[in-house]
Amino acid sequence: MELFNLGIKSIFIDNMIFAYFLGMCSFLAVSKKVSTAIGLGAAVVFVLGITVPVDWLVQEYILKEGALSWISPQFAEMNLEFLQFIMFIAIIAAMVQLVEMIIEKFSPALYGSLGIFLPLIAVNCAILGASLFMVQRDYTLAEASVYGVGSGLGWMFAIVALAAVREKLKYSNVPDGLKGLGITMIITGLMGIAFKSFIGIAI
Amino acid sequence: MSAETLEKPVEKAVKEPLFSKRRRKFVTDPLDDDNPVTIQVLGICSALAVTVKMEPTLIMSIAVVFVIVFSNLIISLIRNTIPGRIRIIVQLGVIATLVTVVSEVLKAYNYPMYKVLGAFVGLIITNCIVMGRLEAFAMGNKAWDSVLDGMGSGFGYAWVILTVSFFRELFGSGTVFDFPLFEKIGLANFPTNGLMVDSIGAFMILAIIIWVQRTRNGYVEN
Amino acid sequence: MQRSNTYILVFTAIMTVIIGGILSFTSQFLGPAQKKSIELDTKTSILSAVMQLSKKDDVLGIYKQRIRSVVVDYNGNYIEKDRKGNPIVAENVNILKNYKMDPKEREYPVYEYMNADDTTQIEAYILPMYGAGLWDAIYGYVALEKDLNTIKGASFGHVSETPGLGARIATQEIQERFKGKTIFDENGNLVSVTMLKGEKKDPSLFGPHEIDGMSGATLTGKGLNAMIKNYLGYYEAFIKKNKHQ
Amino acid sequence: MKFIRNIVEKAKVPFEKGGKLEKYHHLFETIDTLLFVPNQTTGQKGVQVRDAVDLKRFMMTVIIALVPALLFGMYNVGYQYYKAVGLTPASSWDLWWVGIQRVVPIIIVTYVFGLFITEFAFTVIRKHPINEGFLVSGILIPMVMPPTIPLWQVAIASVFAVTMAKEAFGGTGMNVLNVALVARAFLYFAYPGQISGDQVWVYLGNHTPVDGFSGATPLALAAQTLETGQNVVASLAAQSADYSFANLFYGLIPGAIGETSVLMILIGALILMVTGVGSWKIMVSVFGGAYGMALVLNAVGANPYMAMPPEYHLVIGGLAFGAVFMATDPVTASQTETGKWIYGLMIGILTVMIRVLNPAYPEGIMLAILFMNVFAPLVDYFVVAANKKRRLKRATV
Amino acid sequence: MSKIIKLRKGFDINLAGKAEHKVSDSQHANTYAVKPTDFIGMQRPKALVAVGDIVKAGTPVLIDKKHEDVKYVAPVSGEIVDIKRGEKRKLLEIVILADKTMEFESFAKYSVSDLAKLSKDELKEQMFKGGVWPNIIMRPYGVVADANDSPKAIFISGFDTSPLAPDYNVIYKGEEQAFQAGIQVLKKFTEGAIHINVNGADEVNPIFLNAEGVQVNKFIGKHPVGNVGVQIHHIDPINKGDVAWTVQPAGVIQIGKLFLEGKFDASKIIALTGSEVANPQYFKTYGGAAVKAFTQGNLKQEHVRYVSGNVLTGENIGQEGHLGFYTNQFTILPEGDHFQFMGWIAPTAKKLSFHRAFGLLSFINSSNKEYVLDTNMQGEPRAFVQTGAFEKVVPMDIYPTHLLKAILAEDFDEMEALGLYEIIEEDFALCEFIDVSKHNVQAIVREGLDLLQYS
Repeated sequence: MELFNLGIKSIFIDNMIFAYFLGMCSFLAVSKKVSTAIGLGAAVVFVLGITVPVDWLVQEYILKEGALSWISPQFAEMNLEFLQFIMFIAIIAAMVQLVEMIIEKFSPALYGSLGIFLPLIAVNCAILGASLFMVQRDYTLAEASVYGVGSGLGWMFAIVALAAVREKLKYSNVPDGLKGLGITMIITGLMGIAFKSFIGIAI
Repeated sequence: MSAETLEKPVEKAVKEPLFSKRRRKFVTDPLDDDNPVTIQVLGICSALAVTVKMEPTLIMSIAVVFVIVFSNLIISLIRNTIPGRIRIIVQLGVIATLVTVVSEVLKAYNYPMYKVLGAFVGLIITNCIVMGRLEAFAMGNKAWDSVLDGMGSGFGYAWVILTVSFFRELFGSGTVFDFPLFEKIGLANFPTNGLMVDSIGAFMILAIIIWVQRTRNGYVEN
Repeated sequence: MQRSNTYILVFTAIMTVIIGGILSFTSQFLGPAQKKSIELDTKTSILSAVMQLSKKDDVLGIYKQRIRSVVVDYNGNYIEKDRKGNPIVAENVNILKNYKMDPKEREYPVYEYMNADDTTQIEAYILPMYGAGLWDAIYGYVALEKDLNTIKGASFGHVSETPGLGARIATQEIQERFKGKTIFDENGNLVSVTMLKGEKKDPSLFGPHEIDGMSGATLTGKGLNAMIKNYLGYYEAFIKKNKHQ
Repeated sequence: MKFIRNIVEKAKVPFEKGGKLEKYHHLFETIDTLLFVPNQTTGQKGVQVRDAVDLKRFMMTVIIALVPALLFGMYNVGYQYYKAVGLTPASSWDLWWVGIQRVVPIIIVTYVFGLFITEFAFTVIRKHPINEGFLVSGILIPMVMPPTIPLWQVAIASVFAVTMAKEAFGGTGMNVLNVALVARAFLYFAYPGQISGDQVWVYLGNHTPVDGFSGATPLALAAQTLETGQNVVASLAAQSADYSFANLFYGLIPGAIGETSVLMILIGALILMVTGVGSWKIMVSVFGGAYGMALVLNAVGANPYMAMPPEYHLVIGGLAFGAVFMATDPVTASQTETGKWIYGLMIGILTVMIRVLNPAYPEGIMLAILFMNVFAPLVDYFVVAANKKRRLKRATV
Repeated sequence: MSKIIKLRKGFDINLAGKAEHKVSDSQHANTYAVKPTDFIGMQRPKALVAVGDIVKAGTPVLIDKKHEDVKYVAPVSGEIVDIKRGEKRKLLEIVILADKTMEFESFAKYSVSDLAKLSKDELKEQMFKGGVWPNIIMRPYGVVADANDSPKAIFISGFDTSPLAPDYNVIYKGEEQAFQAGIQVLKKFTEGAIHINVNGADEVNPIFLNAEGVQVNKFIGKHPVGNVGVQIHHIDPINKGDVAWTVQPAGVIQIGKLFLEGKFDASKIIALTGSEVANPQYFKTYGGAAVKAFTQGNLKQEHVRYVSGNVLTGENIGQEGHLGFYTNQFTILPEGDHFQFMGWIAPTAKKLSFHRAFGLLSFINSSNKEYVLDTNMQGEPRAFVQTGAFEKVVPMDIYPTHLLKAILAEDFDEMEALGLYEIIEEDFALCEFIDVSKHNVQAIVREGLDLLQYS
């Protein structure tokens, strides 16, 4: 139940986009078509679902103060937390590479349309953000896994909805200065208002 | 984006002044016409979340300027030795190192601010502006040019988020740098706007800045 | 430029060494400053439950002079060693870690605030707390007067309560409202204190266990109530033991 | 008629191309076309006769449908006022008078700030004709406001909603979210003190209420049962005789100006359905979704609010108003017929879910509709994608 | 006999001025015109004659330089008196002053039994030369068919549901033989069936009833059920890459006559309709006739619009204009260039509306009520507001609004995927009529078709 709650929370309430502004670059850039948005969203879910637990393991057994005591008690004093950023980003980059290879193998069509965006996932702040939040909030491994997938789903949810709205907006007469990024920011803000309906829901 | 297709290193016969017109443009362009946030749509990720108040925003801006300038410098210096295949990871490594340094310094000398910014300092790593400048500029330009370019982008980023945070703090909390402005001018009961302290306010303010700036410059996105 | 694999490996190795070197140097170099900074932060928040601190104050000095920290267990007994037999330092007890354990097994730090003139006399007890607000965790310290009934002061913090609404728990204005409230009723039962719904701002309207609410932040208020009530409950054995001394 | 026409023609001159006031051409045109349907005729090729309906008449129909609820709302403001301050009105006219004094300024402020200032400014700058959309939004915004709302907030909300939710998207017909709801949501989050329901929604003027007055809305009372553990129906009955089911339906209860009377709203719904201006599918599915979700919660029954009889959900709060007037907004609703069923059902379900399961918000309909506004394009996307798939499949068979 | 297909969506516009079942042979037009603009998709029209030339009925006068084989011929014999051009010298009309007695170009004649022996190429040759080929319209795009295609089927709508449409029992009376000959010719062009779609609510017209070698389908419903595009959608829809042909019964008859009689027979019966006609009835004349003769002394008032075709898809041709090639209907409407004081809100039962918005009380009238509608726009153009009404008048599995928006955004994939291949202007004519935002929907459809066809 706790985990379920955390899942719901990470999808709707602590939504990566609307609550933390994370992953905005690709959110804005790859939200013109629903089909690509779904593809990218799925890739993000996948990468998040893997990296957050992996980062958890790394944090727990390598980086944390005293984490290395499993090797030998001598290492108990070691605190490698200063390597956190670089380790996390390396893991993310590796995972993105992996996803890239998987997609290329199984869905060349999706690879074709996502190709240039996949490397973007490496610098998608949502991925690194989720890992850092996971550390900050002291999740357990199970929680970290749920949180990773949940954040990814929340991000996907947001980008797919945004893409559908933007497809509809193709026919709108948006003021010149707002075209593209500007109107997308406004939509995102308004969507944030709508997403607020979930704040506080506890099942 | 590969380094080859981007700005070509300018060949110079005569020694160019340190702040030649061409170089000044590196700094001034990103401030307005080619602003990384409002025109290029980069780096909004980690920045908006910290713009509730001006103080953390200022710290954040300084951190980003530091990281962008030095990573530009370092990458530019070693650009000819980086193997193409691992250049992304090398860039990330450099950025992550610099960000770690920033984070450690902050932790040591301003712990309360370190707590406020939390994970967002770390997220500078994935700030697209930094990566973007490395790929687009530092990989193909000389060190001093890269430093100037980094400063331009950094300041361009800084003024935008500082503006956002100014409005958010003013209307959301009624203060400027925690100075209770409204209270001092006799509007103690000025009702603060809850949306401004929420992420929604940030989107709206940024959208308005974009709207105004692009309308003024006549920039239209396709 | 196509480079050989060897080159790449060597390059990577050199990079790793350099980066690792820089990072460990930074970490080593800044380590003491960081420790101090964290210590200062913790101690500041503990002290702020009982006094107003300004940036100029020598927090560490005051802390050293006035605070005597102990750790008690659920039954109110002092403990000096944890289950592994290591000595416990109150300031290092991780409240969040403890929060996830069974209340009966937790370690509860108590910060005894001593009289300025006579540092053997306890003036107040500062109790750390932790709980859930609307969005995320809230935490803080509640200071009880020597009688262990009247609240001397409180300081709260939060991770991400709604700014302007729930986030107000971190403000002086709200924290002031706790002063002077009592946690036991006439019959000596622990009733804790309750933040009400809605905001009226007229102090005369509230009973000895009631605190004016925060408009629009009922849920954070509820979380706050629950946190205080729970923790006073965990400390109840300790409080009862020391109450009539 | 001819006489008036001549005056208009004369006044028109400076607004025409090259005239002094050319910039304000669209402003003038607005007034002109309100007075006269223009003499423009159909084109050379194609349809030679046109349907008699235009957007103005279309929108007017919505306004007409709103009138019963609005009038009742004014009456109710007065009724609640007299009840709260403990005075006896001399006649029912007194009730109206209080209501008019309170409600009309809100409407005026909405129009002045939303239409005359914001909309006109955009018309002049962007040189597009003024759209009729605001005629409706201008009435809807006041109707979803509590009678206690400060006028300056109405003004800010109108400007915000028109600018950010409508003009930024290019004007009427282009917006993604319902403008009136954005106005209310804006206030809800920007100035939660006044609108979130913590405070009493009964207009009191300068008076203090009588002893024992609570003024809590039925919705707030229902939410309170989560703490008190009382049965909702009993708790409502205990509060006031006015909170019987029948009375909740008639609507002499505290609440936002236009949303209390389900009866009046249903009259409006009838107008919208008969005229075909509002989609009956959406209305039916919102009510259905809410009722169904309430039944499900009944079955769970973990707390008194969950156990509240489903029909109560339909008569308390703004559900009826939202379902009939907000969810059916053709621009922001789902645009495919299949999509409308999904859209409506989801609104109903979400509304009850937010009400019962989300203690942060007593009212769910507003956010549920906004949420589905955001997702309507996605629902449509999939409905249309199914159509495309059918076509493609047919081709390959 | 196949099953009856019933369609629920649609809207019948019931106008005053139906043609009386009486065919007059008394009025004759002086001039006749061949108008390149009738033939949608004609890219580079070229006149083959000059002013002063004498032509016979069946003499080629016009070609499309893109398809030079297909001749467009004179409907009557006489002298070319005018070649009208518009902007950029765009060819508009080739006007022929008719002889008193008609002379025909002669073509090869065949008996019904000989016809079956002719090869496809021989048939094609004669149809090209004899000016009857333009009767064949292809789907998609709704342009004159390309003879190189082999259509998957040929569709003929046996009834017309547009406002004030002529009764096929009147205008095709006694043409059984020519019709059958035409069918036989067309049969050679397709592997598939020839579908004749008739009104299931009515007695089947004898010329269709007795036709051989065809598939008869019955349809019941409101307009646009008589549109061949709607019928195709329900019988054998057009997918990407498919080609189907459609021919009006009149075209089939004309083709038949070319082979049976060896001449281009442009004679047709047209319905003169509309509220402003004193005596609406049928006239016997030839294609492209000047309309003046039929209206002289036959109008209730002078401030009227002359529409070649019906009120949904027709063309405003003016008093001096000529009828179109395909049309068998001529409608006179009152002009609507007047201001209506408070017209957008005043209640009325006189105006017709598909909607029942405030004040539009027409829905309380009996369904037999005949309306007098003028050409006023009844409002100003506005942004598209989706009311869900378009969906109610397009009896096909197509999302009209989405399709129209795809066209406006010039999104080719979307247009294709949403079914633009299945429609032409007339199928969306009702959308244009009911549109509250007063858009020119049919023009948008054509724009989309052009985009798909030419780019």
